Amino acid sequence: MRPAIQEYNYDWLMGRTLKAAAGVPLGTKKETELTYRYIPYYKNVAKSFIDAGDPGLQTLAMLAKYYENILTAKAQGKKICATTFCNSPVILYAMDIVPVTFEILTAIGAMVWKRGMFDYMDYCCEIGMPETSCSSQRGALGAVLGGLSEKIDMVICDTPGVCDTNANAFAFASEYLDKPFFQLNYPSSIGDDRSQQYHIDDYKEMIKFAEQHSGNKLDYDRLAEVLKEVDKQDAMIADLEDMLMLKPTPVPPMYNLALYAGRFCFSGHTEYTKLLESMVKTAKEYAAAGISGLKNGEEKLRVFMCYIDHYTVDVNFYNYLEERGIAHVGSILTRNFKGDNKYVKEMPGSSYSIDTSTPDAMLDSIAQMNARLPMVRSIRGPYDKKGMWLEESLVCAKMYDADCVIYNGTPGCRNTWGMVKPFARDIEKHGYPCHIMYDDAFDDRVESWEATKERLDEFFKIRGLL
Amino acid sequence: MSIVAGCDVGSLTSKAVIMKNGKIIGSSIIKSKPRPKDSADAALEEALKSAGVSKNDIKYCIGTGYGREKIGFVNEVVSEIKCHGKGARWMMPSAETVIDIGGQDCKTMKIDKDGNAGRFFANDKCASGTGRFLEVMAKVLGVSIDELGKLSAKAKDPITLASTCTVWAQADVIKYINSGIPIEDIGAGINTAMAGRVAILVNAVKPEGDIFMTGGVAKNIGVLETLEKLIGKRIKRARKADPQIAGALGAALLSMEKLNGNGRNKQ
Amino acid sequence: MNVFHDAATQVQCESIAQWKKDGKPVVGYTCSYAPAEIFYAADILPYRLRGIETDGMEVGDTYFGPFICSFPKCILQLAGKGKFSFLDGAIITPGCDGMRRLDECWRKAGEDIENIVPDYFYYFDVPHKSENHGMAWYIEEIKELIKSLEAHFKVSISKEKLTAAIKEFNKGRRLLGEVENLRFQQDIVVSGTDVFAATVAGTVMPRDEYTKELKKWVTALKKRKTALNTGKHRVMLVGSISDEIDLFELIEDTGKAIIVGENLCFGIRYEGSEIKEHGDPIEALAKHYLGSSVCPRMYGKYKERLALLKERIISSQAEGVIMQNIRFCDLHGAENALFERDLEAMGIPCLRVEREYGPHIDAGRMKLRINAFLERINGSSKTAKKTKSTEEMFVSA
Amino acid sequence: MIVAGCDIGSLTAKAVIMESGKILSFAVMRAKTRPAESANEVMQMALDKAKLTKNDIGYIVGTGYGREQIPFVDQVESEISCHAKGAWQTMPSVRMIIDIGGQDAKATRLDDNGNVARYIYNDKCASGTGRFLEVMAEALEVPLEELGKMAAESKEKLTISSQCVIFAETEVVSLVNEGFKTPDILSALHHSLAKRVASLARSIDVKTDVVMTGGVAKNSGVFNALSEALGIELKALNGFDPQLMGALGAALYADEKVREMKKAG
Ligand SMILES: Nc1ncnc2c1ncn2[C@@H]1O[C@H](COP(=O)(O)OP(=O)(O)O)[C@@H](O)[C@H]1O
Ligand SMILES: Nc1ncnc2c1ncn2[C@@H]1O[C@H](COP(=O)(O)OP(=O)(O)O)[C@@H](O)[C@H]1O
Ligand code: SF4
Ligand code: SF4
Ligand code: SF4
Repeated sequence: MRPAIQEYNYDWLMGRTLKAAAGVPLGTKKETELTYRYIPYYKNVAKSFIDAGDPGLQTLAMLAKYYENILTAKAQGKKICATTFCNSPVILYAMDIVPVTFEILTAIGAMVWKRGMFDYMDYCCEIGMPETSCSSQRGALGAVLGGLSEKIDMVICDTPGVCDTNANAFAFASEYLDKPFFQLNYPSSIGDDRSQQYHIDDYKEMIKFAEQHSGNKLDYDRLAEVLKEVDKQDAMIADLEDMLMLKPTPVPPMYNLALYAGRFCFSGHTEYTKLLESMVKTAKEYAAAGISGLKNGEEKLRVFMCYIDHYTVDVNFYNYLEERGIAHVGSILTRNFKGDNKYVKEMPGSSYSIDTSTPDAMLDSIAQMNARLPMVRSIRGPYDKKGMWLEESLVCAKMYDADCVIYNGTPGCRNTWGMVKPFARDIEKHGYPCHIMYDDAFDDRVESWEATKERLDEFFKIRGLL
Repeated sequence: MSIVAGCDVGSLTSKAVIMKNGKIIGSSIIKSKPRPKDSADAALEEALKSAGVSKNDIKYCIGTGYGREKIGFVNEVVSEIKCHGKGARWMMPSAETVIDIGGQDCKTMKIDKDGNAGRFFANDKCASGTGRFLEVMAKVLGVSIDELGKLSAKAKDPITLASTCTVWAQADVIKYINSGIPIEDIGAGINTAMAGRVAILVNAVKPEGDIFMTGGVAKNIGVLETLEKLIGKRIKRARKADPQIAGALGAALLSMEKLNGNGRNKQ
Repeated sequence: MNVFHDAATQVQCESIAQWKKDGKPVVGYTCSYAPAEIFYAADILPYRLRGIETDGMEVGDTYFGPFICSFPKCILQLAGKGKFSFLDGAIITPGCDGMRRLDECWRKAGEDIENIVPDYFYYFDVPHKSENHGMAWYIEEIKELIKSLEAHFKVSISKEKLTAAIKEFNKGRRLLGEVENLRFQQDIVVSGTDVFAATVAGTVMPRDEYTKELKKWVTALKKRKTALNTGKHRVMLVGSISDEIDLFELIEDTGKAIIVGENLCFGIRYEGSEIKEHGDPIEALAKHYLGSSVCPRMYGKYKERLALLKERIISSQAEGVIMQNIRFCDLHGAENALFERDLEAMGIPCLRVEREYGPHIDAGRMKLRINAFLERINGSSKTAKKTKSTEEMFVSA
Repeated sequence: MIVAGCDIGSLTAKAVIMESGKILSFAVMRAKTRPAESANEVMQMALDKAKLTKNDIGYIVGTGYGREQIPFVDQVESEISCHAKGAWQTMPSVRMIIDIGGQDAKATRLDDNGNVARYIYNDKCASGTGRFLEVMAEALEVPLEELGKMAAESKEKLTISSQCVIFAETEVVSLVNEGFKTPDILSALHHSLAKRVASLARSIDVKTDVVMTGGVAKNSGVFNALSEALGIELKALNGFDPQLMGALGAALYADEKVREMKKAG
């Protein structure tokens, strides 16, 4: 890592930048200009959020708060737990543990830093992680391994059985930093009694682990509170997802990002509830007026992202969608599998419900919920089996009336690159043009944004979509 | 009076060094020919000419480099890693970490006080991060390999290059040329991409003490300076000899040790 | 030895052909988590799937994406080329992500190319943890597998037959253990290549024949006097999956090294320990196959694996460890880095290399690194030998 | 009306001039570093051959790598579309086009109306390209045009294991050293390239008839090896230079546009 970079605490840097950006809209014009000067590289991203109105502002504030929590954890005597984005932070909040989610932090960093997360990603390779491993962990993890972040106290990873390279990164981190490690493991089936039971057993073990290493007991009253909040949030997510079905959809592309960023960072927190309320309100207003959520008001095309979105510097991808008049009708990451969601009904056995009546019911609920977080749910088994990737993508594409399906991932994603070709072929067979992006969602050294954009344009043109 | 030689047949260039009483009396760098044997013969011949001695005067000769198994005239062959370590230590007696970037791979190693290689890393599999990468790029840019290195200093806003693959990076470079980006900025981006890959390898051996660079790419000032920035340490500049001949020099030094009997015995 | 070399270097060796001629079924499987004893108990030949003999990747690349380890791709390539037509069944386990995608890719290839998917095609789910519910899951999976085999091949797999199978396999394990002991001696009478060939052969040959041949071989070995390791360094080979005799040869052909141990899938690590012969055979199998935590897919067990490796290094007096990983194998790549960190700290020279699998390996580049590494050991052992033996190094570390 | 298509590739620049569906002239040249320069020059060559001046041309469509930099075009189209259009026009039975140019390889599938149904580029690790062959031709000191003919004389089967262009070159050099014959090495190279491209085509479903376009289609060694790898007899393009396909398609786009404009008045 460049020595210049080693001089700064990464969490602190990011925390400051995000905080400054969150403060921008509160200031006068002059103050705003000044703040922008203070965060030159984050300016464009911040602007894009600010342009998105109140929900954008709330997202900025939420991200700032997330860092604030990390930065003040130790002072408040709280333990920090490194975890994956597809492990719901709800349980950690209920135990007063502060989560640090590498993937989310890498995505934020990739959008905010001028040089992207290159230095941190490369640092992981310098100390021995293969350069072929998924970049989504390698980013923020680099700062942690390099000792440039708040010290983590334990590692909980919930991708064994879902994604090797992810689980491997967490296992490596725990070994390298000599911190306790717990894995939530998923068998490749979902929905049957046997796997349900496995999830619960495993989840209970995890709670034991977290109790042991945080010194805190799980407070069931608190858990009930948080879960009730989640229940509320899920209902609003379902509302937003329903509105994605409208034509034109009143949901701006950026909301998708805010939606899952919030879910992975602040599930069960009131900050997220407020953000959702704000998004639902605006979207409903648009819907009532029958207008598109796109800035220029004209929806020319609807794309469904069958995997992840494209991050990297300056939220280029979202701005691109806006410029081209392309509506983002969701990605796998936004999916919420609570039982009352419309599209879930098309996929029996895939849903969960929230029951806060007894401690056991709560544990059941949360274990089932966790087993249905985006990547965990759809990528874990053979892609063409019931309830898995293909079925889910097709149901979504149909329900949201997508014109095409786009795959974006990272070269590190053994998991999806293993069979994305047959997957794309199957999607095409169902009548959806499918584009495979060859870039890295978090690292634009793999393919420059210009090249990515050109390939996207070409796809839309050749396939007669735009 | 003992004259020894070292011959390094690389993928792109072949080098020979003739030494007498611990001094370099002749050396050569030629472009490699399809057959390593021919390359070796030609390199040696030129070195002999510059030293003004004949082949019969050579008492011992060690071969190294990619084509080492095919050299006709050597007494023994040794790996490049060992030779570069030796050669580097001679050129820069304080060197403890050596970076060798040649035409088809990039190696970093720690050396002890005798120039013996300890831990080392070599990039495998992929040509990006090798001298060849730079050559391909120089060709696309239409500049010479010497000029490419100098572009970094002139750049104002270096591009970021998709650094994963030589072939794909080439496509990106063409795109940048097409869109009218100044050649300096592209060149600097190329050097930076290269340095970035090398930096990972360098940091992987945890560089200590003085760092020295050998191989042809050591002459690329752009890569060298960017690399210094990335690893945050100065890389010593060669004064005693051309860093590209370090491998051949190391081979010659080992020949000398062999002849003087103070080298370790071969198994 | 020839019978082992034949078995280890051909996709379908003579003994398999003979087995087929007798009208008996062969079932292929991936990874070290499929209990081969079950098949033996049903008189089915368990065949560990391999990727040798590929001479292209056009089928593999059609279905797998570009960022995948070449081992599963080579298996698919062979399947696509009809080289596995002798299989009556195949079992895919989620060893790693590349391997588990072999399930989908193979089936999809079967939609395009006729007769390449065996009639019996089974996905065998293996958890990533061996504690309580993990073990319970795995035991149930074994039971399911048994039921499914019984139904498809119209056989019955009783506990007695399973116990008999365990006993038969244990014979081989014991014999291989004896071979290991020979490699721990100061003078080594058997090359690493030969031992590895014998080990790989065990994953594809009919077991009775294998035990018989192994016994003959071990008896002969014990009579050997000539040390093969004079003037050579003792090295170990660890890391990504390997069934490549060539790779062993490449290292030993330098004339400067003898391989005294490995820690590879296909290798001795799975054969090393015996399985309990009494009690419930399914539980015994499960404990052995899932419980020994031998590869990095079992997350969080690094320390156990390191301990195992150290023990091997000490008993085989290895002077250096060659750690390889196939490109895109993150599991072994990352673990090798940790091994290297911990072993180098104790003064054990390590070489970490990334490579392609088998037929796609670049021998020249590999050789270069190995030669340089051996030169390094040569340098360090000169100084190290005077001070400490391997064992002392560990004790002091 | 006279129209033209101009295809500025990564290695070569091509131009085709047409009048009411008939080719008047064409030109191919090595591309310069600056695409604009190549475009001007190759266009001039084609104009000279047809004894025309730029003012005679009513509409020009550009394509290829440098398409955005061609100063004089009225419209640009992607290479995929142009190769598809050209091939469809030349041979209506075509359902799949495999275009191997200097920089990349692409497979395109057409539906029964000649529209692009799917396409795919070569994977991230780029070895199935014309550039690969050029590097090899240079290393072996064989002119490009001779590659196919020479490979046909191959007697012994060799394999090239390196997938990387750069490393394959070294491998080739060592094969030469080991005394292997040039035709055998070439044949191995062609097969290695063909196999990579075949997997590309297969992953989007191969449909017959399959044609090959782009400069590498002129290399009979690759042409045959690809037929073999796909297990399908590739169709030859009735004597039409496959390297010109992109420019032809572009010219056809121009022709179509002009007719549309006429209709619209
Ligand atoms: N004068 C120079 N300035 C900058 N770079 C150079 C110069 N000469 C050679 N190089 C670089 O050195 C590389 C060749 O290095 P070399 O050590 O000779 O390789 P090898 O030993 O593999 O043949 C070339 O690929 C080129 O990138
Ligand atoms: N006469 C020929 N015989 C064989 N191959 C050729 C011939 N001419 C060109 N090629 C091949 O075609 C490639 C150039 O293809 P082309 O379609 O012109 O590329 P691009 O459109 O990218 O510039 C060269 O790299 C070379 O391999
Ligand atoms: S993107 Fe793929 S590789 Fe990365 S964490 Fe997700 S599933 Fe794993
Ligand atoms: S990525 Fe490019 S440079 Fe690297 S091996 Fe592949 S073709 Fe070669
Ligand atoms: S070597 Fe690694 S990636 Fe390849 S099959 Fe084995 S575990 Fe999987």
